Amino acid sequence: MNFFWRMGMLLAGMLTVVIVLWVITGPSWTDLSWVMPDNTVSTFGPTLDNLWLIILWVTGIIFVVTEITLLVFMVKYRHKEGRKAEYIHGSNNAEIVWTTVTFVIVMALAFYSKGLWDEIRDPNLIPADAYQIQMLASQFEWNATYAGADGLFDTADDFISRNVLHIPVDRPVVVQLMAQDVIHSFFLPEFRVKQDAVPGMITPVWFEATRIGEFTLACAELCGLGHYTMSGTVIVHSQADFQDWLAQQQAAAEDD
Amino acid sequence: MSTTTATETHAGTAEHHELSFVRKYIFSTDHKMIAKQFLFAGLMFLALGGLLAVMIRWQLGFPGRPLPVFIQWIFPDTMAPGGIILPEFYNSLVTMHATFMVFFALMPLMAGVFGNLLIPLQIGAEDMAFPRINMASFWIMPVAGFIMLASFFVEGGAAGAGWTSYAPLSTSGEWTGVYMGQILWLISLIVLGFSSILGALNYVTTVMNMRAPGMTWFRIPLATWSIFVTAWLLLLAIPILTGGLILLLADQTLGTAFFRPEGSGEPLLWQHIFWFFGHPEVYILILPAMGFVSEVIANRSRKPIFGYHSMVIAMVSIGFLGWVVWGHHMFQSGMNPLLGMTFVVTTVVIAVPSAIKTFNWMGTLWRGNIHFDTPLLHAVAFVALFIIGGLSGIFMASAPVDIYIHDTYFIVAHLHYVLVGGSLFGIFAGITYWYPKMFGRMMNEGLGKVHFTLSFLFYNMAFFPMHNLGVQGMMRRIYDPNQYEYLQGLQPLSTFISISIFLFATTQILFAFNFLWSLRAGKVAGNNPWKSCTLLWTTPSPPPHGNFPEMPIVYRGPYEYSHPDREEDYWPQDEPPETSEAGGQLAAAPSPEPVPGD
Amino acid sequence: MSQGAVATMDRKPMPGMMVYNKKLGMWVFLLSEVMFFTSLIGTYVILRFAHPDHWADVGLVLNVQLTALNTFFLICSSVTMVKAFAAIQEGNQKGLQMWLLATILIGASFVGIQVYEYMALTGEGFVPMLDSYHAVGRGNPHEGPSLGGPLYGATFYAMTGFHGAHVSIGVLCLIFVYVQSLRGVYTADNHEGVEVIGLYWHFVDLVWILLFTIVYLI
Amino acid sequence: MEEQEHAHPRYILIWVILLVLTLAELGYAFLDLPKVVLAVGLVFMAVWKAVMVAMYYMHLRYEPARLWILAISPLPLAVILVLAVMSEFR
Ligand code: HEA
Ligand code: HEA
Ligand code: CUA
Ligand SMILES: [Cu+2]
Repeated sequence: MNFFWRMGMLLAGMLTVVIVLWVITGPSWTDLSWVMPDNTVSTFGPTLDNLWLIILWVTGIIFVVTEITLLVFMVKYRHKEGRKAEYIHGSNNAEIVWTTVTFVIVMALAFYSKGLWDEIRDPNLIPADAYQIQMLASQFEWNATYAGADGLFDTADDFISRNVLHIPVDRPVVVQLMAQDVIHSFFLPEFRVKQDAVPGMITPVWFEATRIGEFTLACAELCGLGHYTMSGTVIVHSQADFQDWLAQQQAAAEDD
Repeated sequence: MSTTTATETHAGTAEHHELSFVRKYIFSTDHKMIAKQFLFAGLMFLALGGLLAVMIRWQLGFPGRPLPVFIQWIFPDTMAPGGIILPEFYNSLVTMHATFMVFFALMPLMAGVFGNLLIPLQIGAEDMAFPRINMASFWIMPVAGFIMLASFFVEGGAAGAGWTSYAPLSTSGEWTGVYMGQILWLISLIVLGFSSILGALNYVTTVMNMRAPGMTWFRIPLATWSIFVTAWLLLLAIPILTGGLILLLADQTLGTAFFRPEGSGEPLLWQHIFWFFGHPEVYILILPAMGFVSEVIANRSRKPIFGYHSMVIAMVSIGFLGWVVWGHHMFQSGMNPLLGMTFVVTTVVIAVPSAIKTFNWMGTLWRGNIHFDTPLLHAVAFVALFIIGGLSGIFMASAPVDIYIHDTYFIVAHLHYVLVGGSLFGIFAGITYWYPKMFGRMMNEGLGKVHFTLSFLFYNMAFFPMHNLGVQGMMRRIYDPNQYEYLQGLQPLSTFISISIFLFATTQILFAFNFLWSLRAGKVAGNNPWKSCTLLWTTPSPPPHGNFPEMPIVYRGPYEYSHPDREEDYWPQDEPPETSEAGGQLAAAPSPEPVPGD
Repeated sequence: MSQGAVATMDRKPMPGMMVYNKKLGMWVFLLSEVMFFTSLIGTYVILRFAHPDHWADVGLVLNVQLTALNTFFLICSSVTMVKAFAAIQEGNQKGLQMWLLATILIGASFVGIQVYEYMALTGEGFVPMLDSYHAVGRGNPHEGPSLGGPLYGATFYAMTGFHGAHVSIGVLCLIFVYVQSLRGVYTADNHEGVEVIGLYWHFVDLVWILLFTIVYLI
Repeated sequence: MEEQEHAHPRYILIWVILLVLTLAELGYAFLDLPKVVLAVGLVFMAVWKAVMVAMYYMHLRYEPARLWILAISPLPLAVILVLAVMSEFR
């Protein structure tokens, strides 16, 4: 067996290992939850994962085709005594084809991305009726400020919830991100939300929860020693529960 | 071949001026010696960066467990009491790993080694344009490296704000607990900048001004082309970083507020400056490898490179486009969201020249006569892995998808696919391919193949699953992911990755052994073991001082392999064309006269 | 084409950039300097654009008259520099020495005046530090005009300081060239050194022309 | 020789122009005009002076075209960087 066959078998073996690993780590190929955390928590989740999946398909096909071609070439054109390589300097047509095809594919991806990007990030598209929360990140905790009954910040009935973000379900929420010391990043994996909180800036980030429950709040930007501990919880309430919770906190806030 | 004999006579004459040991091996101005110096220094730093990586992987694979065996006694209590890596030490490890790898291992190994070795030899010059500046360019590097190393031993330990050193985290020890270490990090990189600039200006001048007669722009071998483009990137990107580092240093030491919000400074400005340098930097780290790979693939498949002109154009356009995409590192940084789409478009457009390169390499293999030597295996692995790394780049280039995968292990996977799978395998291809020219001996082929095969296998086992960690939402630069409940299930995968890395690292011992052993015991190489066409291989191995006995004349492109009218399957660039009886096509061989525009 | 033709082929390198190596090298180096100053000037432009309130009105804090004089000096030193080069192109070594000396003296006075300016400014509380910035302004005629903020000081010193460092290095190099010229190294056909250092010197002058305008006048 | 022909542009004349422009700048800077008008005018004059220095004192005018193309090559990058980052602070 010559060397290159052994190589090929190694490669094939490796591919099998990877595929087997992937298959046994997850229940099915259509349900993404085995690759990614559950995405049905926010309105962005499914759309974002969908785009991810589209790119996975596009790049996946390119990946399989190119790697297999490479392997086939390696096998087919391996050195044989007495054979001479063909004297070819290139082909304009081929170049034109793959340049345009690549260009078209990536441009399509870019413009397809634009829609979702605008939806999530365009400052003019943040829903006007969204519920406002201020979030001050500091080493190493998350301080969410709620406006209280008057709906205004910086008034006496504001109150703070530390490391737990309470939000209502089915209602857009805008979190105004601020940072006290260094840059942190507001990361809600299940919501597919991530936005840096930069000291000296106020960065709005909006999303809408679609499911009641408890989820993770993480810090995704290196912010010092305790970066890895800077976690919190997001609690999504039903709208009624949320109002109750607000009222309760306000009362507590007014008591002190 | 007359050239060969002529060269050998010259080798004799080179012995005339005996240089003292110091002038020959230490303060040498000979580009080939400087290349070797860069090679040894670069490999040392590579090993160091690799060791740091292994420690990172120990912590991630076995969080909170003491380092195994005697290693746990090495570290003082400020780093790893009882062998258990502290969070602050972990941050330093990550920062210094990336810093050493990027600035002290890969940059010297690519531009430093091969820029110096290849440029004069491939274009037919006797040395660099400024040999003494060249020497300075090398000697600044270990000085900077020493400063960087020293930072491990100062109070507070080495810098720990990531290799990106985002302000304001990096502006004050108050936030990280690292005071002196961060300052030394800044100083070291400022110093290192001079090394790169001096090297780059030498490469640029040499390529522009010192080509042998007939060496038109489009007869320059692709490796030299790639380093030429890289040199331009270095030349224009490094000063931007230096400026930024100086301002950051002022914020640290003088108490200015360029990037500190307390004084209305702008943290995002640092990010813009860093990435305006940083993105060209990553192409600095891959373009030379692309050059080596082009060289190796064409030679080992005994075929002209497919689409030489478009290869050159692709490299130049990667060089240009690299300047206008930096914002893709900042999609989630709070940057003006309206800039987002601009950067998405510019970023994905880079896939086009990259596609040209990839498909042209495949086109070169197509209908070739592929010899499976170690350099070729590394080169093809480069192509295979660069495709993976490049394609994962497309995910992040889509700004909305990047929202989720930014700052996760998906990024770590991407960057190691392009930097290890791409650049490092490219360097392996380069070293194994040009080793005979540098040292006059071949590396051991069998050992080389074993090293390649195991590396390739363990490499993929280690880094491919990182994509999975990333899409599961595991953040990067996390000391202990188990702090997060939703990441706890990923620990087995992390451990698997770590074990694969240990295997990968162990495999590199084979390479080190092969490298060192072959210096003395390798098969004697002869002038042209790979039967290559470029001028480099017309010289003896290793080439004497002054390289060529007389200035060579170039008659054709660098990849004239398997010409149908010739018996030999290669046609050296400097072999005079035969008389017109050899066939009409030959007589019309490109004229060696300098063409206008050169 | 016959073998004979090949054998007699001229073994001269490609014409390349059609300038000699040192000159090309210096130009290439200057390009990297352009990027270096881009990072400093860019920082200034961006910070000023973002925080206009950190800047004082023209002439209130910085001493424009003094610096105008200094600008005049630097421009003069460029003339003496080209004069030096013109002299040696004609083989006039005495002229070269005289003009070089003039350039060195003017360059050194530029640095001297800048040091004086720095001392005066820091004395008036115009410093780069965030915590101690308290510019008092000169003569301060108006009631409560803005005297700027720490970004003003910081960017000022960053840009002018690094320019000053370039001038100082230039003066040192010129002294070296001057000593060489005293030893008669340069002649009508060997004056690469003079031209190359001249390029550097004019570049530094050019940067100052831009800096003077954007730092002091805008 | 080619070079000799152009060896001496009118150095003194250029010097006078530079001085006049500097004086003009000084006068203009203290005019009571809107900030933008001032800035544009001043930058214009400064660039004019810079170009004069590059063209005559640095002899760019007499150099081969390929050298001056090289010389201006980094300028677009500088402009891109500054403009893009400025858009950050609309
Ligand atoms: C050698 C280094 C190198 C190279 C070559 C690249 C190449 C690319 N990189 Fe990468 N990148 C890094 C090193 C590199 N990168 C590093 C170190 C980081 C992290 C820095 C940090 O934060 O610490 C990073 C981070 C990074 C980010 C930021 C992610 C984040 O932090 O959120 C992005 C986003 O767009 C990105 C994109 C790309 C793209 C689009 C390419 C493209 O150039 C790739 C183009 C190639 C291909 C696409 C494959 C070949 C083409 C085909 C087979 C044709 C067909 C293809 C299609 C039709 C799509 N990279
Ligand atoms: C430039 C290139 C480069 C290279 C080559 C590597 C190589 C490796 N990297 Fe690194 N890495 C980065 C650049 C690089 N990395 C960057 C930029 C980051 C981001 C940092 C940040 O977040 O700030 C990063 C981050 C990073 C992380 C993420 C840390 C975190 O976010 O918490 C991890 C974790 O696994 C890791 C692991 C590894 C491993 C296991 C290797 C292995 O491949 C290493 C294997 C190599 C060896 C074991 C050495 C072999 C030695 C020789 C071949 C020498 C032979 C010697 C002689 C002949 C004398 N790296
Ligand atoms: Cu806060 Cu990481
Ligand atoms: Cu990038």
